[in-house]
Amino acid sequence: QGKTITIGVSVPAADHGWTGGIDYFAQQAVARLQKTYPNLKFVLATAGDPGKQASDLEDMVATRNIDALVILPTESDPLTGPIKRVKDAGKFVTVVDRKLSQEGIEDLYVAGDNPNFGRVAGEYFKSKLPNGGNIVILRGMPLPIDNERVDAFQDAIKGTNVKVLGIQYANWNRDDGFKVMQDFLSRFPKIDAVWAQDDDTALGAIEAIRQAKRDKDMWIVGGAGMKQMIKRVMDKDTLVPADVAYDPGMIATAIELTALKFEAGIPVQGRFILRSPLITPENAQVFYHPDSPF
Amino acid sequence: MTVSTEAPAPSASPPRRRPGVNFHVLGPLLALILLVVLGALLNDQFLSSGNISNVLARSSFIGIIAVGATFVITTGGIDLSVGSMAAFIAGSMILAINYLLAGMGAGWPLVLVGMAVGLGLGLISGAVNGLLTTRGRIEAFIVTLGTMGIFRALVTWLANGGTISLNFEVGDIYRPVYYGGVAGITWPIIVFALVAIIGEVVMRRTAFGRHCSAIGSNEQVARYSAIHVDNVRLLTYVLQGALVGVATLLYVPRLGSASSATGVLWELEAIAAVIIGGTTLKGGYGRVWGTVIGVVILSLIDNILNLTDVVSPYLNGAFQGVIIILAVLLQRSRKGER
Amino acid sequence: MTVSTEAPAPSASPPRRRPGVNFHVLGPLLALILLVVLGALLNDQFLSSGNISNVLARSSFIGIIAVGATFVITTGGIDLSVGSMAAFIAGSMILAINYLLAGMGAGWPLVLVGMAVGLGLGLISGAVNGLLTTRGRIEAFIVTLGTMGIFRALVTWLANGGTISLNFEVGDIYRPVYYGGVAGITWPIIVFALVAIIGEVVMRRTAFGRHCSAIGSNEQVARYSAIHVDNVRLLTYVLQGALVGVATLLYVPRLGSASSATGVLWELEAIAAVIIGGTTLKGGYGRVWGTVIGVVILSLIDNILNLTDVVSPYLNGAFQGVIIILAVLLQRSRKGER
Amino acid sequence: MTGAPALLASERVSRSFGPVQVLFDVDFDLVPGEVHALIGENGAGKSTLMKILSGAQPPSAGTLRLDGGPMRFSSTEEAEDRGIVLIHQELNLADQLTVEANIFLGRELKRGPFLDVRAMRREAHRLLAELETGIDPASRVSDLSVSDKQMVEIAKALSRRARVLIMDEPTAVLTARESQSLFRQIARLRAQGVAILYTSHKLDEVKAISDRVTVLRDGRIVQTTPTAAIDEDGMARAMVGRDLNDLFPDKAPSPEAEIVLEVRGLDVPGHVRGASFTLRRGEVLGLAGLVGSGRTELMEGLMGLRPSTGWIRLRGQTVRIHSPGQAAKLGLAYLTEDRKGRGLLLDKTMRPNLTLLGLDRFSNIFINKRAEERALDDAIARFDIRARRRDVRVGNLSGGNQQKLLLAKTMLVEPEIVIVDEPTRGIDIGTKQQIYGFIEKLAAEGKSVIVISSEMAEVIGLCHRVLVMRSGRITGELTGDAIAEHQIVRHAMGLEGSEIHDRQH
Ligand SMILES: Nc1ncnc2c1ncn2[C@@H]1O[C@H](COP(=O)(O)OP(=O)(O)OP(=O)(O)O)[C@@H](O)[C@H]1O
Ligand SMILES: Nc1ncnc2c1ncn2[C@@H]1O[C@H](COP(=O)(O)OP(=O)(O)OP(=O)(O)O)[C@@H](O)[C@H]1O
Ligand SMILES: [Mg+2]
Ligand SMILES: [Mg+2]
Repeated sequence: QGKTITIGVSVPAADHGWTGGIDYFAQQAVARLQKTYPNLKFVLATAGDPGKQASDLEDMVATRNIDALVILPTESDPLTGPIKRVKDAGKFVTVVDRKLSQEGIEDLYVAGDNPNFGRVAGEYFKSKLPNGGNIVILRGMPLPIDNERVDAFQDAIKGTNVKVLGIQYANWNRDDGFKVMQDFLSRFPKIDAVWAQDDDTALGAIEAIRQAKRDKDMWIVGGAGMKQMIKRVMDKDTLVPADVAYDPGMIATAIELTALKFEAGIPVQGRFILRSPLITPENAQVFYHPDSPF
Repeated sequence: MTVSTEAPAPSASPPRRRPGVNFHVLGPLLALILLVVLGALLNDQFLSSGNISNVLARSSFIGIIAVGATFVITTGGIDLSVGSMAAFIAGSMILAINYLLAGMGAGWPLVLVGMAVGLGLGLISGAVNGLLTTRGRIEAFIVTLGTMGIFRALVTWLANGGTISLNFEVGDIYRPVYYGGVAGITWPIIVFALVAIIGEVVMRRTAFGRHCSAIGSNEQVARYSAIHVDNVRLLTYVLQGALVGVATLLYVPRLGSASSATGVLWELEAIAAVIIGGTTLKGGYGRVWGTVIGVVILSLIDNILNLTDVVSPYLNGAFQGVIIILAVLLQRSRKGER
Repeated sequence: MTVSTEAPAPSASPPRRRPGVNFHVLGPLLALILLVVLGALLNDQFLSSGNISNVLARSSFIGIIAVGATFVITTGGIDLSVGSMAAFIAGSMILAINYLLAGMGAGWPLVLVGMAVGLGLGLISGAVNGLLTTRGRIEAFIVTLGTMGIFRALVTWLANGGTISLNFEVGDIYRPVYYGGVAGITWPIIVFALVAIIGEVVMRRTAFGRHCSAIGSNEQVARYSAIHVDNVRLLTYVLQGALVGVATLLYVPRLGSASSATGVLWELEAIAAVIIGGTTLKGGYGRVWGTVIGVVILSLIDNILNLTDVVSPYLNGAFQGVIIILAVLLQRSRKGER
Repeated sequence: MTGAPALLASERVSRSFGPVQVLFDVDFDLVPGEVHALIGENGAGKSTLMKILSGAQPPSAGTLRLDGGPMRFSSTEEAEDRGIVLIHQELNLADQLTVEANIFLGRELKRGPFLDVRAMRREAHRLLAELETGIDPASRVSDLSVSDKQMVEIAKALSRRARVLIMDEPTAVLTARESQSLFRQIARLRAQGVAILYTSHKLDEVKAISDRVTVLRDGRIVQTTPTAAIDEDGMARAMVGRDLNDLFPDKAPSPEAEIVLEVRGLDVPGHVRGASFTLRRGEVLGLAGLVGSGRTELMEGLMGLRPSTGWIRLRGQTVRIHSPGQAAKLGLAYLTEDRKGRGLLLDKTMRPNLTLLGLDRFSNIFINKRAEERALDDAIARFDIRARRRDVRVGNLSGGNQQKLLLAKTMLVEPEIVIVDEPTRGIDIGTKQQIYGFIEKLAAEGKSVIVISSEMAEVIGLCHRVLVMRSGRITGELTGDAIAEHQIVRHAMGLEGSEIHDRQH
């Protein structure tokens, strides 16, 4: 106590809705903790790509002399080495969301579960389309987490009559969701459901569906738990019957746990895995944060 | 659904310069026709009026921006900031509308005020780029690279890293601006066509257009010919800004939101469209109708890739690349022979 | 002819221009010094050898690439594909190493073979750009925009949409190439310095460098002066490719992986560095040392933003933008007075 | 001399650009140690023939013979390797490079893999000194005046050690003094057995330095004779196909009309100090001086093309001119001496070039293309612009026709005061006569003309009054019979006269 503790927080830049949420919750947590614990200092850096993030880590160690690092890697493989170097420099390391490619580097691991995210969505499609049906998938960006989600989803619907008509990258982006969905709607006269994997993408896709006046013919599941989408689930919108949570708030949890390690002397360690629950009208209230920008 | 038997009409046929086939002139058009044929062969929905309308409406933002870029590039400049500028304008416009909602109530007046804000911001942003380039004597590439970062940061900051969403009620009023139209043609297409036609006329038939290409061709000659080089330059950036504003007016009602992801890489797409259309990157020669074809070509590539699954989606980018190069190769092929 | 002493400047007198402070030359240097002073004021660790070494080492990739870009731009060309090319080379190199691992076993020979693959691919990729530009007579902007998409798609495809990771064992052997060094100076810095010095010498002291600026200045004159314009052009792209290869050799041991996100926007950063350094975008005049300063300036901006937490991280981009513009404004400020 | 075997010859060489044929079955030969002059009207095909002979362009038909053997150059380099060097009519230098770099471009001296800059500087310095110019080899070409650039080109050609040296109007932009030093070099080379092919529209030069003369008309050779057998009038007649008597029109008496322009104490920083002069309605005022004396800068300063300070009164009104646009509105027009860099858009056709300066005359909202076409018709007729295709890129016009187009462009705005800087540069003698008549007519109509010229005869034959500049100052004024060559030279060299600061009588 009394001694100044510096915690470095490194997160991806806000280049789409979910990372925007991450940045927001990280800043909230930092502000809150700084107020509560005057001896806590934070260094918050956002990075657009793994190279920049590795540089940020170097700067935190070389010039800011951090005591602990909370990091959500933009990508796991390239950052495993740089994070290990931070660890080797004797810092406490908390890794968020993305599993490093080498075991045992981090002290604390707080994560969502991407395969689980895909599986939950897949199971939902399976149950909602017991007799099979035609679906299209708007996937994210060509990144490992996207692969994990899509693979798990396809595993979950394997063996059913749910047929994937088309799959295209929509980059977790609204405009791309709109465009790809428009084209899918032109191409396939009968679509029963859409897995958009991300709420931003889903919002774009919904506009395309509305424009084609086919909003009565299909439903769509996004992902991550954006407030607008949860509101729709809550309101029993038939177009959006459910959502799959992937809470960007996990970054706040990670930062708080890390801070507690120093402030309360609690030996925080281990793995905190946040499952990706299915959000349905029944439980939507729990996930609804109207003040969050996400 | 009616299927038109002909290719989506390019906004203007090439001016007949001189007799004989001129590949430099016809190149982009030919590339477009080939793409249309390819699309029609691959998918029978491709020529449906719905699909054509979708593609053209989607092209309209980039298209309107690219018309502005044609002037900037013809004058020998470049504007890398347009995508970020669009995001910034969209964000500010939405915030302004949401803010004024309490006072004015949802309705067309509010939407019109929002539009005015968007246009005004476009003009101002363009003027900033233009003044820094002409009065500050900084290379346009650097100025607009800088303002690109600045606009992008501003919208991220305004959005708190998230998304700025238009109030639903206003959104419903504003929506028809993207989705509605007259005689089956939606507004974005109409506005795009108007901008393109006016742009072509300005480029080809007015002193301003002539001055642009004179400056791009040889700035000294332009100066010695009593052209106010700096003013014309400035004006191209202001025009570019205004057109980004117009594009944003059409963009906002589409999804009713703006975020830091809005408009990413639009600048590259706009510049690519301009150059595919036959305008020279170093300035001195520009043609708006070519740009329009360039924009449509770029949109069609995406569209065709979405309408088929010939290839792994991983390779989409490669196909885009190949087609862009081929489109220009076609146009240049006869040039080497001269 | 006798010349009166107060004569304004008869052609016989040597050009008055040399003595006195030349802001055009010193501008980038001055901007760099200001940034260093700012950094030192903000954080006392800024000038620590550790930090300086970090900054220089991470500048090295862009730096080495930007040296190549200096030649391309001086000749009047442009290469937008360098970032994607780096990703593609990194991916292919790692796959090659992983593939050969079974046969050759982890060890320096394997790493060297990997390096050779990287360099070779760089040369080939550069040659593709160069040939399309010179033999195909397509604008460099379009060619490299196309290959940018192609390389990016190829690496995505090679990685199956994910990440290509270097085998750990080999990674451990290879790692010192980034993190190790001699006499406290790490390899990337050494290689960067070498490339920069050789680049400066080639630009300034060889016929090739001269021919580059002659072509950029006036292609027709170069042609009349019996310069093999196409060959020189081609060579600049090959050189650019080779340097992207070299940069990748240093990049791979740093992060040990490649994905579709590798090298995104490097092209813009490299071009910005070149122009901040004082090379003209339209060609004809280039200086490698300026580029080096440009690269370091860009790296320092990021570094300084990490040194403090003055502002919202959302606004980082705005600060970068402002500083880029200021750096160039400084350099140009005296130019307008002429 | 004609008995010697030909070093370089063309046999039935033709050349067409697209559908337009510009050379017809040209048989031509050059022998060692001769100076062979090629003369002809603007657009006759002189430059084209020279380019073909030097490998810069291939012939459409016919053969070249070098040392008697048939020869096909695929590039300039090949021709240069065989000792044939061309100095292009249009300046061909890389602006951003130094003088030394340009002189050795493509032929750099090396020490190992590196450039031997010191040796090149030394050699460049030597070459330039031989030409009696003091150009610094390290200065950038973009900072040089037009004539200095030409001297650099000549130095560049001399450095190539040619067996055949082809010079396309090398003296067009040179002053008499510079031309003389060039001629000394030519004499030296001829003595060494170099074959020299040379074009000029200055027939006195042709008479003075050439051994044989070939006259080209409309792409065909009309005659080749020893120079001794033909005089200047004969040459002019052969070129133009008619008799040319008085080159200059009769000078009208010096007008006593009102002063339309009065300039006092005009400074152009770095170039001109304290220039004062007046100009009357209907007057042709000459501005003479050595190259670099600041005549161009003075007028550019007046036109708002360069920063300048001073007091200007135009038709009784004190005005400040900040920009060329404003000058144009005030009825001032300036014809630049640098037609390639500042005068014409070389990659555009004639129509947009012609109307660029006066575009507001052709447009209210839209440009009236038909009116533009009509203006082009007029200009072609009035200035006798010979282009075989209307839509030819201006860069492909012959040099003299470019100059005529530039003149037409300047006159299109119907200025009250015209400043023409080296107006007849590269123009054939027939057209020169037309242009002189034209200037005279302008004056007679009550317009005022300032003629900057390095051609003494032009200044003397045309002007009512002549100002002489030296080192950035106006040092003399000559009127009436005092306008004579030796007087002008004395003032220009600073042997006579003092600065005229305030010349109020
Ligand atoms: N941009 C420039 N920068 C530096 N010096 C210049 C520049 N332009 C011209 N000069 C120099 O200024 C002097 C004036 O040249 P200029 O040719 O304009 O004079 P002039 O009297 O008009 O001669 P002339 O028209 O006969 O060539 C020359 O010494 C020239 O080298
Ligand atoms: N590349 C080209 N394309 C089309 N026409 C050309 C080209 N080059 C020259 N010409 C035309 O060929 C004709 C002869 O031109 P050339 O330059 O040989 O004339 P010239 O005798 O040198 O005239 P000048 O005395 O004016 O320099 C002109 O009508 C010119 O317009
Ligand atoms: Mg000629
Ligand atoms: Mg002059």
